[in-house]
Amino acid sequence: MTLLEVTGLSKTFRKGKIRAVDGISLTVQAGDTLGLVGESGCGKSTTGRMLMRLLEPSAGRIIFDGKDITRLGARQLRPLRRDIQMIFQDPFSSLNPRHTVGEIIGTPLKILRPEANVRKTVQEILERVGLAPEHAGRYPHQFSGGQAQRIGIARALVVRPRLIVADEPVSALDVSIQAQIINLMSDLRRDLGLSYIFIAHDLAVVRHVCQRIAVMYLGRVVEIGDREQIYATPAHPYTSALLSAVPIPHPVAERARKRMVLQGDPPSPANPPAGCAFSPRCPKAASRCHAERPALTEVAGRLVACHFPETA
Amino acid sequence: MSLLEVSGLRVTFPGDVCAVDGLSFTLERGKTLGIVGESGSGKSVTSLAIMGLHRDATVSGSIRVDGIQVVGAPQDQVRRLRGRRMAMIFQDPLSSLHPAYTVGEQIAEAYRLHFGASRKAARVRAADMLAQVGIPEPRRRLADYPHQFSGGMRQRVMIAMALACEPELLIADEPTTALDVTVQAQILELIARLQQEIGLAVLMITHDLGVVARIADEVLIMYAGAAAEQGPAIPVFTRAQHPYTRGLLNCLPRLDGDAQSPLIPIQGSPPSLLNPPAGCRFHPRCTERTSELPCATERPAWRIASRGHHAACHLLEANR
Amino acid sequence: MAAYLARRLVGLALVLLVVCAVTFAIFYLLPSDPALQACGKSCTTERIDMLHEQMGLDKPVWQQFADYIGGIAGGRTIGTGELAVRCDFPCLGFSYQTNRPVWDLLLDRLPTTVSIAAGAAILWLLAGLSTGIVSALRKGSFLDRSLMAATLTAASLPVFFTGLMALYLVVQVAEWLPFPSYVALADDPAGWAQNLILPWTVLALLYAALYARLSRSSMIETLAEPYVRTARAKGLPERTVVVKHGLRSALTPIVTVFGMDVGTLLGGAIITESVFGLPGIGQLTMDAINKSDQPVVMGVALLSAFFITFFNVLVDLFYAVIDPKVRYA
Amino acid sequence: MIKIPLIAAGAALAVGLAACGTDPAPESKGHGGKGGTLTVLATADFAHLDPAQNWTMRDVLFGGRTLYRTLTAYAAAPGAEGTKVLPDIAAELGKPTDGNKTWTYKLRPGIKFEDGSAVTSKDIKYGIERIFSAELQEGAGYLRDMLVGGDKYQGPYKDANGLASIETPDASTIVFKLVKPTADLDYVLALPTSAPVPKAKDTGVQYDNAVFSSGPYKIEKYDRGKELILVRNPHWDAATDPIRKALPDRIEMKQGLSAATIEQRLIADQGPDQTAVAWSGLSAASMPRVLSDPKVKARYIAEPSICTRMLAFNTSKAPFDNLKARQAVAFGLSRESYRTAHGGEAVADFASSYMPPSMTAGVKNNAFQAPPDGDVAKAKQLLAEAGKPDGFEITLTTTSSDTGKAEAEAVQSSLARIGVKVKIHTVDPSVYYSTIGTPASQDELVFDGWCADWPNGASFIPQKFDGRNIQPKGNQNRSQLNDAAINARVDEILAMTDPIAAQKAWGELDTKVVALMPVIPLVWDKMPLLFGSKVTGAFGHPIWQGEIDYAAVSVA
Amino acid sequence: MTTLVTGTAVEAVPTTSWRRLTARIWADRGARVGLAIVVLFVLLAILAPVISAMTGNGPNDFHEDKINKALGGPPLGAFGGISSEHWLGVEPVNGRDLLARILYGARVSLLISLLATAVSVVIGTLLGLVAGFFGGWLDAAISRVMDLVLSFPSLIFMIALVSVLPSGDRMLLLILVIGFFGWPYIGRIVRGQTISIRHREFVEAARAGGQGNVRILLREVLPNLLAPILVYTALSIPANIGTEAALSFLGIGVEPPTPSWGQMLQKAMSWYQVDPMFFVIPGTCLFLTVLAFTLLGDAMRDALDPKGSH
Repeated sequence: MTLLEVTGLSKTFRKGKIRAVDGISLTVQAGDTLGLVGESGCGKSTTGRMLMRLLEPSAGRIIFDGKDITRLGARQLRPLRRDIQMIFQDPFSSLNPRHTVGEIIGTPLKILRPEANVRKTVQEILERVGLAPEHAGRYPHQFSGGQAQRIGIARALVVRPRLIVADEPVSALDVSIQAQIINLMSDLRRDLGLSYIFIAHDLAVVRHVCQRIAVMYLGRVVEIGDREQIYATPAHPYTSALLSAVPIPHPVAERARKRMVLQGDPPSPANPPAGCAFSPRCPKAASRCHAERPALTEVAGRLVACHFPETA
Repeated sequence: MSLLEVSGLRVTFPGDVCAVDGLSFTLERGKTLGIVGESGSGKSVTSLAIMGLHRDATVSGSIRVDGIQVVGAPQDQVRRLRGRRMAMIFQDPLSSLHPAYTVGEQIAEAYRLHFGASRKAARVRAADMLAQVGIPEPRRRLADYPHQFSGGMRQRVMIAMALACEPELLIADEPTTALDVTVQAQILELIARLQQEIGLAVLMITHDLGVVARIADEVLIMYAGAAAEQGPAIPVFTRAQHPYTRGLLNCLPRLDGDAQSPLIPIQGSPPSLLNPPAGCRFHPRCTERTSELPCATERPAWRIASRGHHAACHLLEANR
Repeated sequence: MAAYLARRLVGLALVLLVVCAVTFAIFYLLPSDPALQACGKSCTTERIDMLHEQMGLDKPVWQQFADYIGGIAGGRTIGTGELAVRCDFPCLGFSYQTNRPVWDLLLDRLPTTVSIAAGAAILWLLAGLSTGIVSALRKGSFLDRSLMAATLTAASLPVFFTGLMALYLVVQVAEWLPFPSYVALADDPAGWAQNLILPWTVLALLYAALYARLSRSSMIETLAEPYVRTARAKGLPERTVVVKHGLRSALTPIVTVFGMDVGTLLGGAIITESVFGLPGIGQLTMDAINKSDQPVVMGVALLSAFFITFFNVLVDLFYAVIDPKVRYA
Repeated sequence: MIKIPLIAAGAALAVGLAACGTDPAPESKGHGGKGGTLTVLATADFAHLDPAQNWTMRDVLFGGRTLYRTLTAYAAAPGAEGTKVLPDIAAELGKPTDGNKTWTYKLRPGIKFEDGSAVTSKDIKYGIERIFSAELQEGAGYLRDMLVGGDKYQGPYKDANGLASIETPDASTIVFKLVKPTADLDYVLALPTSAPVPKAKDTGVQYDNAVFSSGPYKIEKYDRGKELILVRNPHWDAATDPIRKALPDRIEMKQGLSAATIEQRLIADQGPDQTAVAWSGLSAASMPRVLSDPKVKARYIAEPSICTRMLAFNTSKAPFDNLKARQAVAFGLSRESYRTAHGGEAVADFASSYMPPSMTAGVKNNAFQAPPDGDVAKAKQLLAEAGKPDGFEITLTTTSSDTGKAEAEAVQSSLARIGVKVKIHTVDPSVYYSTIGTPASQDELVFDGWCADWPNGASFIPQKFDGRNIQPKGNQNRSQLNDAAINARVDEILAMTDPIAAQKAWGELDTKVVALMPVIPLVWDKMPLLFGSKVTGAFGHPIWQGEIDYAAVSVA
Repeated sequence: MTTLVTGTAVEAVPTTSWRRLTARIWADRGARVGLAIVVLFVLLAILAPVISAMTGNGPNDFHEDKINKALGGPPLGAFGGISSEHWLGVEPVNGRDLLARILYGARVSLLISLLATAVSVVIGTLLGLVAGFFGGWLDAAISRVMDLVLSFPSLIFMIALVSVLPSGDRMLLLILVIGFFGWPYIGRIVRGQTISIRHREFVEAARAGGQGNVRILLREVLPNLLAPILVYTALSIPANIGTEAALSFLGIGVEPPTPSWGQMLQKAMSWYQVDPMFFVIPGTCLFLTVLAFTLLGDAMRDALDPKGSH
């Protein structure tokens, strides 16, 4: 069943001068986890916020569960908020320091699920994310980073959403904590039948969480497909470069890898290159790439936006 | 004589926070030592101690750079080492560069100071350095200000600045953490290339085991202000002796592992340095500790696992 | 840069226009009729009407206002008939009290106020900055704590209290200095300084204390910046680190506040002038307000607002010079 | 008259008092000869020097003694002698004919302007015509009402034909045609409005800045608000001037000094300040330092002035429509507290009638006799008689100046003793007179004051107590007393042609008005002045405010 | 007077609970001294009628036997007439008891400055919040107004306004006028803080949790601004005490015979040579109060902003 369908979604800032997200299309099936990967400024967080309707899309359509939610007003959004929730990057910044954990988790519950027994539900959900019920009376600063992120997860889960947009949920955490949260999220998905849109810059993390991966570059999706395909046989040169740039924590294997180091920096959305946005950095770029923007087409079982995709 | 010899280093901040407690290691000329640790493990504190840049903290023990003692030496003596014989680059190149001076000025400054070079010579040197770190149109860009560079380019400027006086030791404190992965790869490559060209010794401080695996000859794993394991990169990664090192390697999501199987996390959180656990500082989170061993009471000493490969763990003693 | 400057100057003009309008509005509400005052004892209705016409008060407010603005821009003729008076650019009208052009009155008083403000500003900058920097560098030391206690005390002393105290102790009891009276710098430089030393000191004491506190915290903040650490890492001598890398950035908030303070002071150091009886803009203001001399009050308000906004623009330009981000924006 | 002087408190709340006019007035010892520079230390600029506009007491004296001569002028002498009006430009006092409706003056020969041209009757006529123009309305306006056709005439700028009721049959004769008979024209012409102004030198409102001298000095430099420098007018001939001695060669007035500075400098008496005089009266706060040091006290004069300070009841409404209530308050009030707040005994004497002795030929009229601290018992009894044994609540208008507030507090505090609650209403000095001059909104009690324009009841009683002069705006009869008997008597006295008889009659009328108690006489002002040790011949002139007479002062 | 407050941008430091905050403030010796002085003056102000009844001297009672009328009214006796009856001496000219006037004056000075602060804090917080939170044209408009008010020569306008407006209730007028010219300072601080908080993730989280704008402003944003607002409030009270005193000093304070410290100083100015105690006493009270509030404010700021001076 298609839970979420996005077509031609765009977001421009400064009166259209900056195209942060430029016409992307995605679908998420019920129970699916979609990884949205890319470097900073590629538009992945903006996309996540548009799906949450925290940002107004400039163009395109978002259909959730068969209903067009692109232009819902504040009041109509309420029922939607119950279905789609969000987990944020910085566990401390996302928890209001002036509220207790109980208030933080209880507030959306009171608003979105007024029928629930707040106290009991909050305690249950705290236990579910691995915290103690008595933690409800404490303030965020009394928790470690990993615990705080668990509170953030509890807040998202308490209204029983069907889809969770997780924006870099582990990148602010210490290495030894990341795995705890990744495992927790995996467990919850399995137990509660959730769908995720998992936004991350770290390909290694995404690989552990998501079944489908979308790689973004400068506001567009350049490759989207199943995990195995993307990681084993990346078709877009940018996907390959990304993969090769992530070091493997094994000296022998790492030093033996054939590496593809990209030149230059990711371009600015205020001043995008002509043709394929990746062309100035692309080792395979031909003259066509500088002139013509490639469309997202199916290559070897996944969609790729490249004139010369790798077809291994 | 090693280029850098650190022994029994202890750094204490006001309020009795002991950020580094009895750390010893050496770094040979032309080699790379990777110091790995999570936030609060004391790795950055160590690097600042080597540079003699702590102002509020009490530093004790011994740090010798090419035989010259840094700890307790007169400020002026340490200052002459800084920039000239050892240089440092930082995590956030934007805030580490002065926003109001051109990069040319900032690169030339140290060169003029340490070599007594003329303004003009220093300018030429600065342009050379920019070219060397791969910044296009170096002459023109000398007059630019830091905010006019991209993140990766800024870090290159930092490196140019650090290397302008041909130091023997480069301390890189999380030089790629603030950068995108593709840019990180460029910077790591640049550092590796420059190291080869000048015979530089690099002290790479990072939380990323992958980065260390890529460029380090030696690895030092730090946990809560103390060394957990140290040795040449290959044995440390492939035959990790300390439960913390093993835990780190196991909990890391990686591109080459099994995507289906769950990660094995280290339980709990890193301890507070204000009130660190007694005995082995890792013992509250250690899954391998046993009640027979004095994990909770006694600080483990260095034990040799193999040639040059040490770990500070009671288990090692027991297994012997 | 030029466009930026132009935009700022237009903004300045707009602010002055609003200040003008508000002052006008305030005095339009004034219960007293300036014509009634000018009319004298044996005043009849016809005479009042005549005076109204002569003073332009019979016109609707908006037209009076427009005339006024027009006068500033290009001068105007006030009054009608044979006795009409030409008021040249920048025409701020004539004082009801003395019939002199307001602009002349302002120019007359300005040297006094500028003397007070400039002397005090130099004093407080020197004292405040050096205290603040020394304190920041010796943060937490006994010296720092004593200096900060002293500045806290000085910052809590109102000028009229310290002023009276100084007059009483220095002039009355000790007789070290004569009672201040303004002497023009050109006439007698030594006398000028001798007469102003007390007002300078009293005014500077308060500001120096505030600036010491400000520069201390600003300096401490800058010295904690990563780029200062970078400068140290380069092996630069501490003096270079503090002055070239630290102070330069630490000055920014100080310059902001300095611009505001000097601008405000040039509009009349009202309290200081009234304590020491110095005939500056502030005294002129008080006199004019007490005598409902509307054109003079308008003139003073405009002049003060001009100084405040002008110095704001100066500060912004200064930023453009020292901060490349602004310069290249 | 009264510009700023009385209640309105400019920077220089001046004012002197009225001691018994028969006492020999204090005077600085010795006489310097001709020469030297006299310095005058002033807080502010003149309101006006232009004779058409000059109507502020001290300014009137200064202008008339230095820069211009008038048809008549007061003798340069202290005490009662100084209240005598003498011919100045005129060779002798006016000759009234036609039942005092036509007055003829012959001019003294040899009087010249600063450029050497002769002063003619036309110049005097022109000077008087100027006061009819709309632009120059601030000066004494008596002639506007007295001269025939004055109600129509628009001044020389609009009507070049001039005013027909001033005739100049020849260059040395001037004739005034009046609407009503008057005995006081010699006094009226002693006001600056009769100073000659040559038409060629008239610059309208700007004449203020460049008065063309007919007096012993001329303007060398006038930087308004900063300084005025007067030097000798070479064309002035002492032989033609029986009044002005004009001893200093140069008079420098420094303006814009603070009162504190002036007082400090004069007390210190150093260097050039030894030849300086104060323009403004001493502030109360300086009194202790002056009076407690004999050396300083020797350089201090406090000359009675022609000014009376009063507290006016609003007789048009309750409770002060009741005579007993007025008398109760008059006796309940501590004039002692009031005077202390006003500056103490050094600056004011208790007033025992409305007109000060200088207006009644030096004889003090003891019409009002209440103890300085009041008579609480008598006041309470009067209150009971008024049917208000428990007192009442009223509002008092005062200026928002320091002294104004202190005075009001003194009234408030002393009336509280008899159960009269006073609410203080402060008004900005600039709008004080327009506020209390509007009967419709007048409070029950207002501070009032009067300085006569000439030493004769005609310049006091009609303005203050004639009920027919009550105006809806700009009212001077602040008590709003409208008593038919008083009004009728005013007309009778004004019609008298014998000045001596008239003066006596005014004095008697003063006593009658006191019996009605529309206004409490508070104090007669004295002007406390300090001068340097090398200033000689300084005395306070009894007309105007007791300011130092610049016709006689000299420096040693 | 304004410089005291500018430049004290206090970060909203979230990781501190109120209890820990008060503990940290209490640990500062300066803060304890400041608090003691503030409490003392507030108590004295409240107890003014009681103390005045105890000494038997009302604030408006004349004691003409205590002054030398022959010399124009300086107090009799040394140190401004300090005696067992008049602990702080008497006022020249009318001999009113200085202690009683100081106490009643404390009421006026404290009340005006506290309420004026309240006025500017309320207006400033409200407009700053709205400007910072909604941004766009609303922000632009409010920010321009703030710039404008700040470019006004405030002292001149305060004097002009108070002297021009009908003198109904001077106290209310002073409160409103001082309050009005103070709000942009806090408005700017609140606006800046709101902008930084608006971009914090917990605001997005609240919106994702279904909260509306008003609720987010009041429940999520405002509580995080309390710390800087409090610090600003504490630091602007002394500034307003100074302003009130300055206005009274320039002669446009409350109506007589109501005493205020600034008014006493104004009267004292002409008497300073003869009766220095008359200015020393109210001046010292003013100084102590300003100092006390500054100490408190400083301690609060330091407690909230660890990178400050500690």
